Amino acid sequence: MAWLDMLVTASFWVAVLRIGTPLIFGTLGELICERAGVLNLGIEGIMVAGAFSGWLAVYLGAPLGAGILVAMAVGAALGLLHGILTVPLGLSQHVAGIGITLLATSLSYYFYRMVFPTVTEPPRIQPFQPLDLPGLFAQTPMTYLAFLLVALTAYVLYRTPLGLAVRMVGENPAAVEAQGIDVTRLRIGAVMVGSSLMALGGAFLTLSAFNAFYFNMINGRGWICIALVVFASWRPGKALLGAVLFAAFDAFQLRLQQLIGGAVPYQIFLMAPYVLSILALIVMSRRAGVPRALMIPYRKGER
Amino acid sequence: APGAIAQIKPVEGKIKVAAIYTVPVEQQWVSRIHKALNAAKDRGEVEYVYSENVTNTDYERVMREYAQKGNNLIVGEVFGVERAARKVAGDFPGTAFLMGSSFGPAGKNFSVFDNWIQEPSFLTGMIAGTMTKSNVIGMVGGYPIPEVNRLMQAFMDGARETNPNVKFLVSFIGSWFDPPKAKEAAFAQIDRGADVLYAERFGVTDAAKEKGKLAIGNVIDTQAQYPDTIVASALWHMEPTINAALAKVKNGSFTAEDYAQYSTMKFDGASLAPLGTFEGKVPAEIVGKVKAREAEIRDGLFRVNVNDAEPKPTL
Amino acid sequence: MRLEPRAAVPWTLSLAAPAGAVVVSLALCGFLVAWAGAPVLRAYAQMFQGAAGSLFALTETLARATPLIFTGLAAAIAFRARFWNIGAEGQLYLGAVAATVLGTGAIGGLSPWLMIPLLMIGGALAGALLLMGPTLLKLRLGVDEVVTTLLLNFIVILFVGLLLEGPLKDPMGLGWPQAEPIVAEGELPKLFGGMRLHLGFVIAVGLAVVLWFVDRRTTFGYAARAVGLNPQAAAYAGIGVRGVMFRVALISGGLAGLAGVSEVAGLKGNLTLDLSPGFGYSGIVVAMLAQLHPLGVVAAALFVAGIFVGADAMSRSAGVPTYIADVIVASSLLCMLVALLLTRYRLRR
Amino acid sequence: MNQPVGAQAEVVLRLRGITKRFGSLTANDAIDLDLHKGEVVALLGENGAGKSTLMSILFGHYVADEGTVEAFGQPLPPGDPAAALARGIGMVHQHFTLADNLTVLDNVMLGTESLWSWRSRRSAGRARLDRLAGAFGLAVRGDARVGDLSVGERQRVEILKALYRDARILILDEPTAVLTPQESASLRATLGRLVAEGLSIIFISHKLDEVLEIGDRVVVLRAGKVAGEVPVADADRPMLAGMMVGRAVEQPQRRQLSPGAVAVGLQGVTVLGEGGRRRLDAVDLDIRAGEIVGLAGVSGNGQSVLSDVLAGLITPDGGHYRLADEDVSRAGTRGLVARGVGRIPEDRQASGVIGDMTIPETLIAEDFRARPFSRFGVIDWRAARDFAARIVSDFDVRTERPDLNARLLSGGNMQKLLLGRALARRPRFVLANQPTRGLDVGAAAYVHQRLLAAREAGAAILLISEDLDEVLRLSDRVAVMFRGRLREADPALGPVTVERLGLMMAGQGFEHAA
Ligand SMILES: Nc1ncnc2c1ncn2[C@@H]1O[C@H](COP(=O)(O)OP(=O)(O)OP(=O)(O)O)[C@@H](O)[C@H]1O
Ligand SMILES: Nc1ncnc2c1ncn2[C@@H]1O[C@H](COP(=O)(O)OP(=O)(O)OP(=O)(O)O)[C@@H](O)[C@H]1O
Ligand SMILES: [Mg+2]
Ligand SMILES: [Mg+2]
Repeated sequence: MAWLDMLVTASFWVAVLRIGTPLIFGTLGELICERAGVLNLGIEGIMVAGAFSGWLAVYLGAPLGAGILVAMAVGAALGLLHGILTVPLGLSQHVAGIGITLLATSLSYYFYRMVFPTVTEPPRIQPFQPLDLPGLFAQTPMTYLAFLLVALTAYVLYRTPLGLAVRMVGENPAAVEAQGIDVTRLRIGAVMVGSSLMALGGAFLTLSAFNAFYFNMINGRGWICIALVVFASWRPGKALLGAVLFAAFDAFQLRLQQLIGGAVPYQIFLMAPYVLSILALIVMSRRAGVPRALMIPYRKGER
Repeated sequence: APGAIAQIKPVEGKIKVAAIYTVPVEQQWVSRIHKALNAAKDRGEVEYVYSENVTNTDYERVMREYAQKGNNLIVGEVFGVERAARKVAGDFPGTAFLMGSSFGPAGKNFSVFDNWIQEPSFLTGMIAGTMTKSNVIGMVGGYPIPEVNRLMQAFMDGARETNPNVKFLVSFIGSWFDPPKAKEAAFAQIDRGADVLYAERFGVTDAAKEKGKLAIGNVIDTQAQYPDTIVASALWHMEPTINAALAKVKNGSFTAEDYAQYSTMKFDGASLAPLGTFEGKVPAEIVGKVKAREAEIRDGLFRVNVNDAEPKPTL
Repeated sequence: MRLEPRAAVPWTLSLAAPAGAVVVSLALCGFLVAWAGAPVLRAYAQMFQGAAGSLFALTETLARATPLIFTGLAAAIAFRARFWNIGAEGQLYLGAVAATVLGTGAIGGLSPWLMIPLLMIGGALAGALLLMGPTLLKLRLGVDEVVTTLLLNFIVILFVGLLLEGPLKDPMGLGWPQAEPIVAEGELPKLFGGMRLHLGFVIAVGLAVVLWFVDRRTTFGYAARAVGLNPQAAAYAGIGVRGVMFRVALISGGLAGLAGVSEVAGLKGNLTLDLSPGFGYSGIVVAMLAQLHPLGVVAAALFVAGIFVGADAMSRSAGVPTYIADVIVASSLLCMLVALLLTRYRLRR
Repeated sequence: MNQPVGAQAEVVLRLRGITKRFGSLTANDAIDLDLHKGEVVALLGENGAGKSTLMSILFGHYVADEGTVEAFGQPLPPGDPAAALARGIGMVHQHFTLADNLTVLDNVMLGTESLWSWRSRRSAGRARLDRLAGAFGLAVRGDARVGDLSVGERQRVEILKALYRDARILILDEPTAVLTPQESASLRATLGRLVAEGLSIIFISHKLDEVLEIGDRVVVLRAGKVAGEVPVADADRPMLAGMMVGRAVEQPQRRQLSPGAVAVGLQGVTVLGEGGRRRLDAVDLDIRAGEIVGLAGVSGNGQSVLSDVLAGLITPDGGHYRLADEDVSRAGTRGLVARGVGRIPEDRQASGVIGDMTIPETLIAEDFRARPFSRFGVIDWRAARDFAARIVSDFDVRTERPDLNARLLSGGNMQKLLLGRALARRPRFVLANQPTRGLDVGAAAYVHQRLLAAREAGAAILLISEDLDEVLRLSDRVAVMFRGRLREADPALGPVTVERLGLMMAGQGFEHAA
């Protein structure tokens, strides 16, 4: 079977990891926010802003590493905004998130047009290059970073006092306050960190997967990450699995199109990752993992 | 409507031109219109304003707003709003409309154009056919719309002419704006043996470059950025179309017409990009053949077949 | 600094706060406008002109608000019962597909009095049917509906693309992925000659009033609210939580489907892949801005549409990049959220 | 304990002039309070008197509008729980502040290590937890998920949280409201040990016997003010009740009645749980008209399941549930309500009121589909408001406005609301599950009075309660549940006493059952 052969080639799995990298960043970021009890629908826009700002910094002469830091800082700033709106002010996390997505996206485009009023094709930078390693390891440094961050996040969440506090504040903020930890700061901090990871996911697309910033280039990846967090039952390890699985579906459909392309409309292939994700969700999800206090605002001194 | 013009009259001084694009001006297709209008503006012939990324839901309103403001010529692309656009033109008889459209001209003031660059696409196909060693050519597109299909089909015809054994891979990524995804699709085709890629979308050339394969450009020439990758490109030039329309607006003779011919090689609306860095790398024999075909096309002796059907993979 | 609930909301404040939100937002965006070199105050005057300065502008605002009212109601009704339907976008498209299937000549010879209701019912059913999947998955297997409805949006858009390149493709469309136009009898009549505003707006507002009545005055509305506010207590009191959820989902999906019918039969005339620039998602914003109140949805939709249409026109008049419109909408939205909060709470210390 | 602590003992906590306003309401009005080393101060007051508010200010959850708090001679910064914890103040909140999905150890260790430390010293933490648990008789497994624990065990975790941090001052806000008598007794023993270690304790409770047993001094709050202060040695129940309520509280008396026909009958009712476990095991029970049957049992032995069956939430897997002669096993909640069953749920916040609905809205939840509340699916809000006004006045619900959101009512008033909802229809059968949990003496007496009145009006009543005094005082007959089975305490075998019930609850008399 040709398609089985395909699944065992190294280049397929290289592609899977590459396609999965932005999803890993985004899913991890969203997971951290949600673990702290804050749904962040700003993810799509934060990824745009990360893609744009990181790329712009490099375009203006900063080294690639600095581009990453700029993207993270922009992500953290947007996270701060989302955090202020949803944590101390306790505004609807849905609207604030969608508002942030709209704001971050349109601001990125506006800035882009102000900085490049007359270009007729997207300016380019020199992006990260894949390392010259054999097999699966021919990836850019950012993919390694993504995997590192999964391990780091898992470690922090499950092995450190800070992680315990984050998990607890997503379960019962009153319990956190009763133990002398400031709920507002903790949640805002988690949202900022999570948002900066989302921005990294966006920056991967402009600094690593591609070399230019393009309108609409996030193309729904942020929303996928939201779904992946649920799929992962809010666990970092499973988030990695989910992102890789989704990427594998995607890489697979791109190759399947070549294999049996003519007979089947291409939309069927493009649907595959979404359909399979829903099926996977049905098979493995119970709502068990959902943080109890997710989407429930906590205002100190109110009941 | 205060600023609106009652009927088409000769324009004194600068022509006021407004353009409405449904995508950002970086998009290859729209960038050619934008470039031609900017050139006219730089020559001092026109005042040029534009709105980009206008959704089709808003398109009609934007047309009306520009018409009401007294613009002489409105340029754009109405593939998603054909009927509404013609109605707007009917409501503003004094404004000239020049719109990218699949359909014909309408009324007294609604002219159309389209990127009929299948001719150079055919020629790039001829080159691609000889440059492939694996006899597999990959093509990555956004959506299989006629504007895309037509060029891909011509390209395939051209390739088959120089290499009857060539096979094609085709993918559509379901988006106009996802270079990383286009790149992945191209990688997938390279994995399947493609060594020449038809770069309908941004991102494909990057995959070719990264893997040391070749690419064929479309609409714009990006060889400067990819000197070792882009062999040839089929270019579209909007200047002949725009200039013809501007001249008619200027002297008041603008009517409903089809400007398609101005996008052909004969009118310099389309061209094969110079081989540039690949000068000498493409076999001289084939260069000769391409030159000959090009001359035949210009002289009207050879007609590239127009086929709007969705291209299918042949491997 | 702390927030403290207000005992009563002075009416001056409930007027001043939204106005203040718009002013603050415009002031913030003023920096961006000035950066582009446009005179800020003139630009904002043009913005007002563009949103409501003429019959044309006003009808455009109302026309753009129409689908937002439908999707806003769809979200509001579902969210009230704590059913997180994020799939209005997909339901909108499927509603439009139903209208296209029924309204492009398959059924002929009906008067508009029959044809229009037929399309509406068909579209509503299609939207409702689409939401059944996630609803049943949630009720039977406990599968999170946020994810299923969200992912279905992507699937539906691809499915529509498939239809538009296949069975629904307009043979006269020169190969473009678009459907045949809705027959004349199925078109929603325009409300003013030469303007795009159509009957869909009246229907949307009418439905908002009906839903408001349902919500406040009917046993079903009561049950749905009870289920949303405390499912456990509702169940204890004898309200069938699943049944209520199921019916709420039907209505929500139906409303989103109607948005598709309204756009296709009222505004665009035929189904294309870009029928909706995210109306399904904006509907969520509209609903939450309205605090899930059906009449509030109308106001919120008008607000969002007015800001967008006005700012969009301003970008052209003032020569500011087009993207300013979305920036102003987003910042107004966030400011408005904060302002509404400050009508309910006061800041202390 | 109960030894008056000399005035010479060090003052560890000094509250001066604490005033706290919520909008127009003054919850605490210039309150002064001292706590000495090794002293147990019992804080008493009606529901809503301001006890929890005062403690929340002391601990830093709320910021007082006026007044100061001093701990160990140093002023305490307002609104800063971390500072209070650092000074050795531990608080056990009225509503548990635990995360159900995490383990006991997680809940206890949270916040005890620097947030920036790179690893959590869990084995040291576990050892310390085990040591404390052993020393104070608070047995609980560190790795257990809190959600799997019984209420009593959670209470222990809350206390361990404070002890783990070396609390010198312990505040317990109604720690025994949800405990069984046995659990309460063991808690009191633990507190004794703590005081012996030199801790000072503020103890809030509505159970006056408890207060008299463990308090050294009683401080009574009324409407936000200190209404009085007495050494326990000088206090007795009626006196404390009078100080709290401002008038004498009369305990309603049960009159002798001759019961009528069997109104409710359970025959062999069985409910299966996961893995075929019998959550209810062939329960037989008859209740006659005009009779109150009390049901006691350690929580987790099936009272809740039985209550769910009787309320129509669960259809039994076997056996019959009859009202008069009709089998209503499958009637469902709505069917039971229609047949005249009045139900008072165990957890009034979760299954009783719909907190964000107004009082009239919450009150019609059971019969909004019927006249007079609706016709043809349209609700008549005037009828609902009239009904609510009647309930509010008949059942003495204290509320600022009749259209307040139910959430804003105090627990006692919420309970009266639910009582009104259940009794207004003059039900044949009343299912009252923990009807006075957390209520002050006045409110509890009122609930008792209404239940007795329903009995006299001929209703059959099942009273499920963990308060054995209540059970004995109100019931004509008493039954006990143990591991899903139900046994009546046979009066022929001698008087039914708390001790006898306690033994039955521990399983005595259930051995040879099928
Ligand atoms: N967060 C709050 N917002 C508004 N009002 C509050 C708040 N907390 C308490 N109150 C008010 O403070 C008063 C006192 O409440 P508190 O909880 O202190 O009573 P309590 O004495 O603890 O009652 P109980 O015995 O029932 O626990 C209440 O009447 C209530 O109106
Ligand atoms: N958010 C709030 N705003 C205003 N008043 C409140 C609020 N929450 C509670 N209250 C008031 O607090 C008082 C007591 O509330 P509380 O919840 O302490 O009652 P409770 O009797 O202690 O409940 P329980 O018996 O379940 O412990 C009531 O008078 C109520 O009106
Ligand atoms: Mg209290
Ligand atoms: Mg209480």
